Amino acid sequence: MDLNALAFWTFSTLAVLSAIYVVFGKNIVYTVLALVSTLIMVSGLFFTLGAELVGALQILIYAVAIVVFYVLVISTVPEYKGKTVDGKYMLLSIPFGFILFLELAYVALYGAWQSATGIFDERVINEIGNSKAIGTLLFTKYLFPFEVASLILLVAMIGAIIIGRKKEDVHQEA
Amino acid sequence: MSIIEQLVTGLGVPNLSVLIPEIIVLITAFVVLFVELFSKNRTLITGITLIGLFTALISIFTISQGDITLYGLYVVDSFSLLFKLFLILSTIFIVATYRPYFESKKAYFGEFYYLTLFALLGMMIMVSSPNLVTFYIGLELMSITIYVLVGMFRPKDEKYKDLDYKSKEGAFKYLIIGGVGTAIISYAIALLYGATGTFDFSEIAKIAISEDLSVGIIGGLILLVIGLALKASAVPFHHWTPDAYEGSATPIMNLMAVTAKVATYAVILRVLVEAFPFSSDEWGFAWALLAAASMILGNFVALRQKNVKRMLAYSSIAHTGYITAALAAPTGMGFAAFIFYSLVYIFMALGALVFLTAFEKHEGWTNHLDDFKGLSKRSPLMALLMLVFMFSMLGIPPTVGFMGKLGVFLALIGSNVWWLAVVLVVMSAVSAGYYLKVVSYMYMYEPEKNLPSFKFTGAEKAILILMAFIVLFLGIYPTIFWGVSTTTSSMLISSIGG
Amino acid sequence: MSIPYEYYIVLSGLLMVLGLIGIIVRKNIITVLISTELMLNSVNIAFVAFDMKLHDVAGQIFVFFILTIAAAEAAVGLGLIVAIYRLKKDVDVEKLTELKL
Amino acid sequence: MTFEFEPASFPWLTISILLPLIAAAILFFLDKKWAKPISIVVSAIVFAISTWMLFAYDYSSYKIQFYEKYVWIPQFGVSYEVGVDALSLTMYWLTALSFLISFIWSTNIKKRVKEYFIAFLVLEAACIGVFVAWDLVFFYIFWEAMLIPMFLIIGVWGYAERIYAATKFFIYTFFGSLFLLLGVVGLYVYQYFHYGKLSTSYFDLINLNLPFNLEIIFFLLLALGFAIKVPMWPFHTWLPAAHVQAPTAGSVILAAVLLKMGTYGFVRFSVPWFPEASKYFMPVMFTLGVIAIIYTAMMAIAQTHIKRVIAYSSVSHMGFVTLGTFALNMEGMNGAIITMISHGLTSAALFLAAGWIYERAHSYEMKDLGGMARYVPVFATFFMISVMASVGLPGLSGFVGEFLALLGTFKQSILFAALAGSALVLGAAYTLRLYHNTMFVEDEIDEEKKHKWRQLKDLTASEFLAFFPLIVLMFIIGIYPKWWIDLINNTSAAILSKVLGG
Amino acid sequence: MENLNYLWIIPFSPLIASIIIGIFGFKFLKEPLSGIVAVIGVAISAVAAVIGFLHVHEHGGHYDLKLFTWMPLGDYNITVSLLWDPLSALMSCVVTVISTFIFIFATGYMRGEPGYPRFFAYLSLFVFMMLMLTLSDNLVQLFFGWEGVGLVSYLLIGYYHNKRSAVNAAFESFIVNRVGDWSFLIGVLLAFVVFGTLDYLDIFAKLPEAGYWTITAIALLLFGGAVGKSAQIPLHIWLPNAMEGPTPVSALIHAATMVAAGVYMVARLMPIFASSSVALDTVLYIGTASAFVAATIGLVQNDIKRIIAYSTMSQLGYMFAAEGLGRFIDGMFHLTSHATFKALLFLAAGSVLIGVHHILNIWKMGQLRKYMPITAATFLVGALSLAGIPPFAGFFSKDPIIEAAYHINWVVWLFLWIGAGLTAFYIFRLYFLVFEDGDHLDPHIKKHVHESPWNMTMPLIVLAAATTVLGFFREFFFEYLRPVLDPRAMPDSYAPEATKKLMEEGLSRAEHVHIPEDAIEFLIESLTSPLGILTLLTALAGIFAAYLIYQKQVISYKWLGETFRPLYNLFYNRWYFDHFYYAVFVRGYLKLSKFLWYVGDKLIIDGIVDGSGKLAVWTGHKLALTQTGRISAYVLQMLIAMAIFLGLFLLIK
Repeated sequence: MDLNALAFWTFSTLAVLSAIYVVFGKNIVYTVLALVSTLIMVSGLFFTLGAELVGALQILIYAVAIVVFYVLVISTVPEYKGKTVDGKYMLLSIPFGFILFLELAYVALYGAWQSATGIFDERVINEIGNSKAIGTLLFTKYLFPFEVASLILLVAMIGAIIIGRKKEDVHQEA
Repeated sequence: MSIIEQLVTGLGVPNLSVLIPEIIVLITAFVVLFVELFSKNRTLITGITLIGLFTALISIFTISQGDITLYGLYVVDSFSLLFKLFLILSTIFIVATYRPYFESKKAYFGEFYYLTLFALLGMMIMVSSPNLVTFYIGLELMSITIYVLVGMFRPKDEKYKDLDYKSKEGAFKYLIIGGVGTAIISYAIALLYGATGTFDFSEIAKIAISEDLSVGIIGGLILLVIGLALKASAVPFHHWTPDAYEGSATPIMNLMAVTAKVATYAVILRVLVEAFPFSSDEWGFAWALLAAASMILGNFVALRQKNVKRMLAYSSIAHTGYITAALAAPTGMGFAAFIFYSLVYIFMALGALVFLTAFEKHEGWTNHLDDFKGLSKRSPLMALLMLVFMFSMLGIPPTVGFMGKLGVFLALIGSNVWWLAVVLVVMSAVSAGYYLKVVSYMYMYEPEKNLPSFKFTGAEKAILILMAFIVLFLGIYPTIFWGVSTTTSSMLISSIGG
Repeated sequence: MSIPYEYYIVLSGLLMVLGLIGIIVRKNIITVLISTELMLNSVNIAFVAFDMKLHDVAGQIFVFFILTIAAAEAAVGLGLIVAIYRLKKDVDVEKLTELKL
Repeated sequence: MTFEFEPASFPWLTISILLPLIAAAILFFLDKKWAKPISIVVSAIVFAISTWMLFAYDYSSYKIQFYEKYVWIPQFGVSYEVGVDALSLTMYWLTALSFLISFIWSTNIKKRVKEYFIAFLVLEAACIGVFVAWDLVFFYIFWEAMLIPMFLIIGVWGYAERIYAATKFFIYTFFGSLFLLLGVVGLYVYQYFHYGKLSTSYFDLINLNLPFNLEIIFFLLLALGFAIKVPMWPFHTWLPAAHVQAPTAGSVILAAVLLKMGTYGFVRFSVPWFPEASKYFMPVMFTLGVIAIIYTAMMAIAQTHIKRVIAYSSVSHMGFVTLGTFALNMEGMNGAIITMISHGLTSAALFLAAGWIYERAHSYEMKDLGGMARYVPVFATFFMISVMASVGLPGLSGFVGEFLALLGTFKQSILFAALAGSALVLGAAYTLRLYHNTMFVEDEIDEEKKHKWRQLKDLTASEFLAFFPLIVLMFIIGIYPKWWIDLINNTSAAILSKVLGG
Repeated sequence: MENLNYLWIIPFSPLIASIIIGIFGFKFLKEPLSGIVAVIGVAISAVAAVIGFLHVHEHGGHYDLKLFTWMPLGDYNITVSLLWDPLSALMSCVVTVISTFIFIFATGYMRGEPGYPRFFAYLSLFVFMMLMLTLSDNLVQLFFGWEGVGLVSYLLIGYYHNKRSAVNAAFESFIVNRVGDWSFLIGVLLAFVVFGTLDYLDIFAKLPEAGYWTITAIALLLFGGAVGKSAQIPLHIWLPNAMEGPTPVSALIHAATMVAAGVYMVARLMPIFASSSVALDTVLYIGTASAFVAATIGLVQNDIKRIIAYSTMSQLGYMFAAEGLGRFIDGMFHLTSHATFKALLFLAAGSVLIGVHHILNIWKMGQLRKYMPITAATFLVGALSLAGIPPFAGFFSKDPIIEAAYHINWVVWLFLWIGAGLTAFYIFRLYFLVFEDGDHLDPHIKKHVHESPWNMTMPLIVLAAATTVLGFFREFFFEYLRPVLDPRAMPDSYAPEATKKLMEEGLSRAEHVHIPEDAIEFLIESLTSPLGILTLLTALAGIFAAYLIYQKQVISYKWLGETFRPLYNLFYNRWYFDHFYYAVFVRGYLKLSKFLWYVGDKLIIDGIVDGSGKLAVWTGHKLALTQTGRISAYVLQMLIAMAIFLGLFLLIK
């Protein structure tokens, strides 16, 4: 078993375990931490795969920025008292989830995935580096979606502000 | 020359002339955003928005030559222009009803205007996508904006506190289920990407050929269909629809149920036809199942609703069924029927919902059926218009609803999908149960509640009269619309593999 | 490479399903929202794995967009949660059932 | 089958469809006092046109006359296509007459007068359209459009359970119509695939050589739509409900015109389009027809509500039309058409009578009535003549059609004709019972009522004006049916040409 | 043949009178002008009929006047036309002449009635209808008249429509008649299908083409109509109840003319009936049974008009029996004489009723001869005629039937013979109770009883005179009717050779019977032959028995009633026909209808219809349960749907 495989199994096992805690865990703060753990494990997988930029972003945006949001919200919302998991929904969701997983796994394993049709083979990546390749493409071909994505963030920001703000701010006619 | 340079030089400059409508909408949105920051003049904001939309509307006619631009990520063709035209048009009508409604509920926010414009922009991007990335990003811009729009309905008055809460609940449900949908669509895109190595529709089309469809493509296609069904609120992925619709402010429901929905229909057609033209057996059957389920559930559940708003939400689910049923017949006729029905759906749904918007302004109006009692006496013109919309949604000639269903019938029977046609027939008959209820409450009961006398703004009246006129006119003379739909559908087909 | 890329896809599917199950079984709406993050995130693995297999970077760019959207959704969702909490003083998913039938 | 056309020198038919619509639109903006005069004038003009056409129609050969055709939706090959043959013409004329009479009769509508007349005018246009349209989509549009005003007429101006009745009427007939649409679309598609022709014209769709199994399917689809409209047993239950609840003029139109649409459909479409299937289903249709005749006669006699009796009697009479139509011979077809006309007259008259009684006595229940005859002799006489025409007394219109229909049936099946003949007895039983319990046995009513009856005014001028033409026509048809038979003979032959020829 | 076109006056003169009275009667003519118009109308018709009658007598042959085509039926045209031949001429004369007198009587009888013009409008209309029936040359016009007289009969029975009993009787008469008409109409249809024509003469010509059983079927179906119209068993129950109508109506419609229409029809279609022995037998047995049953019922009735009504039914039975025996001319002769004396009896009864203010029960009358001598005398003439006492018409027309029956079928004879005795008994029972001793009259009424005015007595006298002399025209009748009712004397234009052969075969049953046609000869023969004496003695015995029981009261009728209690009950309850019919066809039908309405229409059919509506709403409620409001449930459903959906498509692949 080479290092790569070891990394995969480690990261993936940990990711799944933390994900399971995210789904079933009791303590909400730990849940968020488990999410962070999952995200970090996933980013570890990215690194294993050689996608350093995405891996880094994953940790930066996700594991830090977004999780901070959550922590903030959790801190404003007093600790949740009820049961964390609803048993009667587990009854159906787990078997069917399992079936769906089997189906997805079947698709994943038997899908005739294309390989090596792109231009960024190892030689190219080695030459210019993953980050540069992504950056170039992102700011040329995918510039338009990127701009739209910024719009999305703008909208989300405005939305979060409007929805989250206190009542008194409803403005009057000038 | 490095690879990067090779990449960049091949791209060229974007052809901005075909993007004028989008640019105008975007600029208007930002103008409103900034004006809203400094001025609270509501007339000004409404005015700017409407002027911007009108300009965008007119600018569509300036585009005589379509193009694929933005490095192949954006397509402007007759299909997208047609839908953009109607999306902008319907947005104009919806925006025109914002102010009186929100003022009456004391929930006015300038943000509604530019968020609506952002949503519109998302839809416009969506219908112009030749590529899964554009499609995805447009869809998400629209979705996320609408989550916000639904959730930001916050009447100042204490007596509307439940509306406030309901809007939050609706928005949250929509957000979660929409998020699931987004995840499913992302996953589908991932699978398709893995199976074809590209995001472009035309490239995917070359690989996704029916005879040897790989498991990966099937999985991706079906997940994509599921995701789209979720966004278009087809049963069994419809659950957010009634709740989000009911929770949102009625003009926002209008935006969701009419504009966003039609944009979703358009994108469904575009994705499936352009990306999977040769696997229509699969998605045709998938949509047949979804359509049947939508018709059945939508109509049956609508039958028990007492709240007209919620009834219309279920009715919109049923209409998703009627419209997507045309996809079960993946032929030129089916697509034409799909386009036609999508377009005319705008008018009847808009009419019915603007009607609700106009009435909901009044104190004590709860959209309950009882409020409709004796409406024909208290407001004869409005009742008559609503009657037209109801019969149109029911599909009775000489309203355009009939023409829509006729097209679907033709398509289905032409493709030998008799069973779905029969389901459609039976469910149409079932739907009579609730549409007629509205009419009979308006016309056949005496007024029960003493609501204050109704006042309507000129815009509301004008919109309703216009919509009713269009519904009747197209019902009697659908020729032009059919012509447009048929041409568009044939152009859509001809672009396959091109 | 000893680990086939398919394994990554399977892993992504597993995380996806876990996220789904999370949405279903969780009673706290914050964790429901967290589960959607999990779902969205799982797709990233697939994209990156496919990218590596295809020798392309478009998938990784897509991951950017997914990240953006996840962030946006989280922002809006958390805003909603705060608003709901303010109105209801509760974050139990069972209390979130005024709109039904 | 090839058709000959005689284009209209002037668009009379278009005008008769548009005139009521225009009048309705104008009325919308006028004061309600104009409603009745305008409606009467408009319907009188339409009636005049139709009567003129009745005489101008050249019945010496089978030609579609007063024919107009304009392209409408070229994408589907739909066109605006109107014209008449004798069947259309008589139905059109009957429609025009019924509406004129309804308008003249509707004097004491108090509620929403303007809307009432608007609804009727729209209904008139739709009904005329159904009978003169030759393009299937066009036909279907009228066929369905007619539901809207009728729904409102029953629902708004009806009696206590009007909403239930109106909804039931609407959904039931709508349900059937959709299957009709399915059938029509199916035929259209078949035509497209096998002949490469995009057309919804009657004249194209009639020439499809369908395989037998498809004929059966399409026949059934269309028949469901028509059977509900007729209504045939067992699809009849909407009719009593609708009739009982509808206002008088609504009942008149319902009975005189709307019911004819179903039978018109059978005659116009089912028989010539599906000759083999018609033959195949003849026993079934006969059975249903005979059940309709006998069973609904029994239903009618079990009723105490006078309108319900008349409603059931309509179903019973429609049984004769069914028999005549599916006898698939000239006598039967002529009989079916004449019965349609005659039933239009008699049922209209009977409903007018019922309405008249209600307006005076404020009840439709037999137990509240009785003993009026002495005080209102003219009405009693008219009512009696209508009753007698309804029970098929020779010399009045009812007999002609029933005789021919029975003769046609007899040629196909003695048993069914013999059973159908029982209507002679059963029909007389319930109709006379109706008459007796409303008009006779004065001794059994109390003084108070007698006093009330004594105050009764006989038919007023407008009521007389509405009633009298019906009575005269009953006599005209009954005494000199030759004219009518000559009129429709070639049309019947044309309708049957495929059945008899093939 | 010279021009007989004036014949159209015969039916249309009463029609015009009827229309005039109908339109102007209430406002302008009123009483008595309406009556006068009616009398004039029918009198003109009578004069024309008699002229035409004499014309036929002189020239013979038949004359077919086609008025207009009623309806084209493929190659055949149903026409409205007048067929003037001896048979129709005779019937027209009977109808119009007797009508004239009854009309005159009615102007007196109906005095002061509120619906006076209406009455005469109906009555004139009746004459028109009856003449349409009589003069028709085809089955459809016959049916028109047939139904038309039924309608007028219905209207007139229900003339006193304020009375429930009258209305019910009218209803009953119409319905029962319609049962007959049902059969008749089917017969007409069958005839058309078989022969392709409905004109009598064409049918007669084509008769040999049809098979025996076809002809039998046609004959029987048509006879079904006659059974209804002529009140024969089993469709007889309406006739006694029809007496609810005014007495002139009973005289005209329910005694003299309309009820005889069945007899006329059978004679009219003699070639059809004669071609089938089964049909003739049926006619014979039904006639005989009716004759006997009606006579027995007549024995014990107490209503003056009902007794005469049963006697009418009984006499019609004799006529049918005569026709069934193959002696059609006898039947028609009896029809004529019966029309005369039965009209007389009814009118006399009407006169009595006017005198006693409409008391119908014979047990409440008595000694009326003192007050109403003319009425009593004329009634006596009628009664004697009915009983078959020479020299009155009834003797010459009824006794030959009984004698002929003896030669052809002794069972029939037995019943007819007993019937004759019973007839004599019950009519004299009536006579004695009403006019002679048996003083039960209410003293209040007694004060006012007086003879009727001239316009009522005059018809009585004329009819009595006619009754007295008519019998002696027996031979004239035979000679007159022979060309249409005797195949051997028929002209070829009436029935071709082959048809004649068929008829002769059928009529062979009567060939060996020789009864003198000359009245005097017949009188002598019947007074000398044992059979004739037996018949006559029977009648006399009946009269004598009535005298003993009801005049002298030597034998107590109460004792008789007690002794023969079951028989009495049977007769008194009209052999339970009415009970049976009421139970089965009236109440049973009504109950079944109501049951069907509740179960069939409301429960099952409407249950399915409304049930599907309710089911839809129920489904809606159930399906709405999926919308629980909780996100978990929504996503769970989506998860399940996804799993199934994806699985489905992966499996398909």
